[in-house]
Amino acid sequence: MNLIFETDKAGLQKFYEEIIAKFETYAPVEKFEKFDYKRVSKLEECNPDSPIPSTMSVKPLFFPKTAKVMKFQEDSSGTTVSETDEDPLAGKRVILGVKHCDARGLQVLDEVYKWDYIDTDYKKRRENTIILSTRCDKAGTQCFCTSLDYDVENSDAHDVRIVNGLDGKIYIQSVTEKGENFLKENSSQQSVVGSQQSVEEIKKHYKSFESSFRLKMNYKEVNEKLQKLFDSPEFDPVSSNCISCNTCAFICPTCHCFKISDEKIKDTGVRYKSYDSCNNGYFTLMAGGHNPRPAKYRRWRQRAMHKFVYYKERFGVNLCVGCGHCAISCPVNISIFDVVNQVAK
Amino acid sequence: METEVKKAQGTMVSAENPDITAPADWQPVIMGILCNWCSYAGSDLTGTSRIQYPPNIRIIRVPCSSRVDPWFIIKSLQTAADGVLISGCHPGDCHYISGNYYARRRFLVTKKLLNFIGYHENRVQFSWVSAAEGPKFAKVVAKVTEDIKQLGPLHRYKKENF
Amino acid sequence: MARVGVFVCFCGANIADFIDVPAVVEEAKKVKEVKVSVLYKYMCSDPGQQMIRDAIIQNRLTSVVVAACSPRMHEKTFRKALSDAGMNPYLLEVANIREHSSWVHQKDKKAATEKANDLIRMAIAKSIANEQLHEISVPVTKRALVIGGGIAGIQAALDIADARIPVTLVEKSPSIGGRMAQLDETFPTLDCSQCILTPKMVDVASHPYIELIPYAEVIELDGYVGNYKAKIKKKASYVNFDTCTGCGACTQKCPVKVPNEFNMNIDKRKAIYTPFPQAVPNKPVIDAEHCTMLLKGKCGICAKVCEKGSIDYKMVDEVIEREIGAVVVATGYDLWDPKPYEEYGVGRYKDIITSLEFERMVSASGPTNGVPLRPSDGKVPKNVVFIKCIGSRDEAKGIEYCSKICCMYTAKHAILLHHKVHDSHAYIFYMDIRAAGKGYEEFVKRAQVETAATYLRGRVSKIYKKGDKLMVRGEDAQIGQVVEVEADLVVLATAVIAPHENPALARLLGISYDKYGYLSEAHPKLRPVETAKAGIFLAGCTQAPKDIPDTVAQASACAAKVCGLFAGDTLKKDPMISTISNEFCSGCLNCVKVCPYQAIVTEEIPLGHGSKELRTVAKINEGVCQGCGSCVAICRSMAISLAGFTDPQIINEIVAI
Amino acid sequence: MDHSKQIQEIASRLFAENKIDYFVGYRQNSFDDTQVPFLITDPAEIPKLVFTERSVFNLSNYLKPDHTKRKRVGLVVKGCDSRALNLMLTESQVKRENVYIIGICCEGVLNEKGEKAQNCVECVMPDPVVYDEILGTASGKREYIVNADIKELAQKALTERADYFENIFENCIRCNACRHSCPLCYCAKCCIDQETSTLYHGANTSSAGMHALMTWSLHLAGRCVDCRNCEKACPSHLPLHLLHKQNEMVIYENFQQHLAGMEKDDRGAFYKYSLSDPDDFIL
Repeated sequence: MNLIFETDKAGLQKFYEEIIAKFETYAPVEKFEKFDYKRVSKLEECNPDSPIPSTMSVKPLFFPKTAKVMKFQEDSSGTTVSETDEDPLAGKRVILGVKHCDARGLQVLDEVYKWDYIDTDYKKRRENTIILSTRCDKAGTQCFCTSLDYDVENSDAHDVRIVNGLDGKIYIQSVTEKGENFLKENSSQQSVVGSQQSVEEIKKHYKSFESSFRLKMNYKEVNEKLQKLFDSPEFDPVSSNCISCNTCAFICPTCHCFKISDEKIKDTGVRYKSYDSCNNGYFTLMAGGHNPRPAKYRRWRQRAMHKFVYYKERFGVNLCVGCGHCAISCPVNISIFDVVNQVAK
Repeated sequence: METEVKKAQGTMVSAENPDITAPADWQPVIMGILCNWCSYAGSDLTGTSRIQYPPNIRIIRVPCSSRVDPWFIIKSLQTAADGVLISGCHPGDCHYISGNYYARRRFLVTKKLLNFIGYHENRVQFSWVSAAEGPKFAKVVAKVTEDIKQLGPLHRYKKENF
Repeated sequence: MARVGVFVCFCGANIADFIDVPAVVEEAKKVKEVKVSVLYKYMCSDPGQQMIRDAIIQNRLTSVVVAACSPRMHEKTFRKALSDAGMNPYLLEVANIREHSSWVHQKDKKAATEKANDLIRMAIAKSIANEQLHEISVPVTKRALVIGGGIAGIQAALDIADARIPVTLVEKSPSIGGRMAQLDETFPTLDCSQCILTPKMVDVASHPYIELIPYAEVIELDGYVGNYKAKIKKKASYVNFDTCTGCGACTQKCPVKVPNEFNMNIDKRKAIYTPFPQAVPNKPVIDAEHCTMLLKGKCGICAKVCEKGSIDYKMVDEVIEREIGAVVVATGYDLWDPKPYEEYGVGRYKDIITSLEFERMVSASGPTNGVPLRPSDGKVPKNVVFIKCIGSRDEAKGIEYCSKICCMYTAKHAILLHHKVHDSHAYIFYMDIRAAGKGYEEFVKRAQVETAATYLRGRVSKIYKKGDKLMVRGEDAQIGQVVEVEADLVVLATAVIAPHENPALARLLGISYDKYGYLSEAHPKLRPVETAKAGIFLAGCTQAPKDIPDTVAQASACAAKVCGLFAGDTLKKDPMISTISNEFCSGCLNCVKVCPYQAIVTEEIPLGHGSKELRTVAKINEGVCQGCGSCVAICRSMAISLAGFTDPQIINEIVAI
Repeated sequence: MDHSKQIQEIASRLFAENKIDYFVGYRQNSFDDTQVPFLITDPAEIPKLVFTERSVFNLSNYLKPDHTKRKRVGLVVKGCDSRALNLMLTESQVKRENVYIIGICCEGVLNEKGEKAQNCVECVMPDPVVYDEILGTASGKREYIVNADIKELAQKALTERADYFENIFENCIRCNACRHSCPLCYCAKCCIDQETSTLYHGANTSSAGMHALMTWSLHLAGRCVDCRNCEKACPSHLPLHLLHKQNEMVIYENFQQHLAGMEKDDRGAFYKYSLSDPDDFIL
């Protein structure tokens, strides 16, 4: 399972180019000074080493911001429902440059998607995708993935990992069986197969990465404290400058709420499934007019507790993966890290 | 260049999207939104006078041009329409005193904004047609239809083809 | 689930010849909601309507689409048919496939048919979003307010009151009578103005159904047709009208002399005065701007001589309220100031006067006892030059329109001059003679022949002084030569203009006015008496220049309109008006600003369910709203919807093709 | 432009005199030199208040009832912020007696790269138009400058412009951060989110994005004060100012040089008219 190749910059480029030529490939593409995962046909179009603070999550490739659920047609005999056109994300594909935290997000999402109702679209997209992950060299200002309940170093959320060793070499390592098979088939260009030394190098790289974190917390303690802090008054001040937009949820690699809506022209229509967010005031508004979460602090409590307590209770994994995307994108720089730490202080 | 070639070959090319073409006999759909008191009455007069005009326009009646929210235009352009014509009373003639003055401001800003984001300026047109101007209505429709025919089919932002 | 019936009309050959009607009927059947789709030769005929009625009942239709002629033609007819079948009439939609398709695409049957299909589809889609609407009934306060006590106001008030409807007549000056009271004789019959007007004025004062409020102004009007509330400011007169007998002792003794505006400032009146001897009410008022007692606290003679003790220097303005159902506006006209005619020496030469000044002089009760006199030396003039169109029809200096009455009164003045000064001669410079009216042309002839007035067609270019005479230089266009007339007196027929208070009054009443300040009628031809605001009517020169017969006719028309409005106990109103959802209204109140009828008011509602805190939202006044939809389009929170043209209805139409 | 000390003093005074329930200012971020909006109810927090050229947010946004609950608020505003506040006052969203305004004569704030922000370079009114107390030296109204990006885009071919904007609308994730960060988007429920409304697009296609952003910008046409809170909030970094500046330019050039929020009781260009408005674009 631990197939390791050693290569250099040029080799990695070649490796990528080969993949892009061979597979339906997605990679971070710069749009308006922000990187988003798009279909690429040339390596020049994208940057697999995109910096984490300005890279959007890979979530939309599995759970798109909007997706067709079904089509319908009306005529004198009534309404006929039909399947949508082919899912554009369901084909065999490779994603380059996925960050570790982002990939972990998918693993977390799997839990909710495979529980009870199985979302076949999601399942298909997951199964048909090979994830090539680039390990960050240095933590971003808002990163705290190492402080959570998963092992970033030995994460198996991605299939293949690429590490820029401190020795100047680049290591390509398979993590899963899928990854190993993939590497076997697509590594004709790679000359040197790595040794025990490479493993050490990768470890060293991780050590230096781990020491670059600004944010660190004691996950276990926070989790335990939060469980008892549902009524904490601290939720109010920490959320006081929140403007109740949906940015944090839409940008988050693990938020998975959605709404259903129909779009109709003439007598044909499509049913869509699109993002929704618990952070806007009317997410919980009921038909009778009652709203259990009218105030900002209640919505923030829900967000923080769901990320750090409820999901863990329900599925055994923490929903927050510590990527810091929400804090980076938040219009008023609220960080969920600060929120949970302040409440659990 | 490419556009010219395609035109020569007898196809209509979308002004906003050179990749989109239609056969030479393609007919646009134009959404007409008319105020009840002047332009709708004027269009009725065109009918009673049997003045002929191109059949591409589909007419919606509203009480006053000031009832026209810019998103009627946007929605029309997103759905079937290749162009929109909105018509109201001449300045000073508004049945509701001042409706068309407010409408005029919105129309100008909307038209310029639509042009700015990439709609040809002729896609959305406005006219003042009084209840007595049956012939003018026919002329306006003929002009707008011809203008929009020249622009070819509208493709951008159309709701997905189901 | 909507159940729509589609009824396609042949309209004889009008539709069937140019549209494939059976195909259209079949096409309509393809729409999911359509339960019945049929055709008939004449849908508007009785059997056609019966067909609709039967289908409604048999198919339990929830809305009806009639594809026929323009809704402006037969919408009412078909609504009635729906109503007769027990269905709400507003569930009808008309697809206009005649005026908008068969008649205008006669050369292309295929395209016309396709268009008809689309129009019907749109109507079906719209009808699905139609809601049941009910006529609005509004209670009526049966009292009319007449603003202005000139002949228009007097006539309107009398006619309304004669129908036993209470009237409140508000006049801004101390007496009613208006401009007509200032006139000597009236064209074309030369009856004495005072003689025909005074009895009417007295009638007003004594009429049991008329409440006369002189020396007062309307300062506020709230509400809507049938339910207005007017605030009237009674200016302080400093004389208690209830006790004053009108003996006139005070005016005689008052030491302060003031130019007399009723006599065009030719003579003087006192600081306590009645405007003219026949004034109604015949009670004096104190002119606070000139009374030394009020200004400096010195004098008090009037109070001393008043036996009844009616003088009250401490009186203040009083505001009273009246609930009324309709308003007649009859504020009359002003005269244009001819100052811009500098080349005539207006203002420099005393012997150039205006027509109304001349009118006052020739009036038997006027300042000169009926004899025209030169203001410069008090001599009786022999040669008098009348110049018409001073300000009228003059885009450069005055106004564009024709003042309508000057041709006639100038002819009258020529005749009157001849009556008063037998050896005089009148010269009249004119642009055109406009004498359209019963007996008018004959009257002008009379001036030309009987009085031998010299009519000179052309403009006067200059007036200059030569000795004590005025030399009037002008063109006689008929002979193409410059002529000069030596005049003792020059009379300028100055233009009629709208009262300068009109714009302010219009804003206060919520009606519109044109660029000259005249109040606007609802339709120049078919609704010349109504304004765009229901329940407010116009009489006389406040709408446009007109002579006495036209004014009286319009005033009576106003009275008829008011009586018609008050005929029932409630008013019925079209339900196609706006409504505002409290839930969505953000209270920005921009709609209040945009509404042309002031139909939007504010309301305080609880902040949330059961909350004591309040927030302000907008609310439609059903009685006033005319349903234009201006507010709907500017409402950013989409809190406003216009019945009959709601967003879902229009959007359904847009997405139906 | 550092007014931190003065603001702290004023805030303490206001709390001491019991004139306010909330004070809204800025606080330094712990990890870099950026700032965040800071709402305080406790005078003990006053020392954290700062104001420098990094104080970029438009704090008028916090006058929405969701944040300060219609209570009495002390508030720091720059020129553009005060124009937005002026409109909120005119549109009855805030009671004048409920807000104590500390107006700053702004010298321009910095963008993420540390340069003077574009809207500050093009600013027409750096001084507060409504205030109770004013800090700094007023420099007066400036000449209106047409936005450089607008000019550049207007030069481009229609198809190129269309591609550019389609890209924007496609990248919009409809998170509504723009709307929520705009002080003038205070509707109880935005028309775009009313499920019962016909404007509602649940789907998030480029077509729906276009519809939403166009409707939004037209609702702000003649009202937008160019504070660019929306653009700063956008997680996709979309150049949202283009839409607003385009409208602002058309309105300025055609409707008596109208600029939003400059005067008291001015409701914006769409709520008034002039008989001499351009008519030549109408057939």
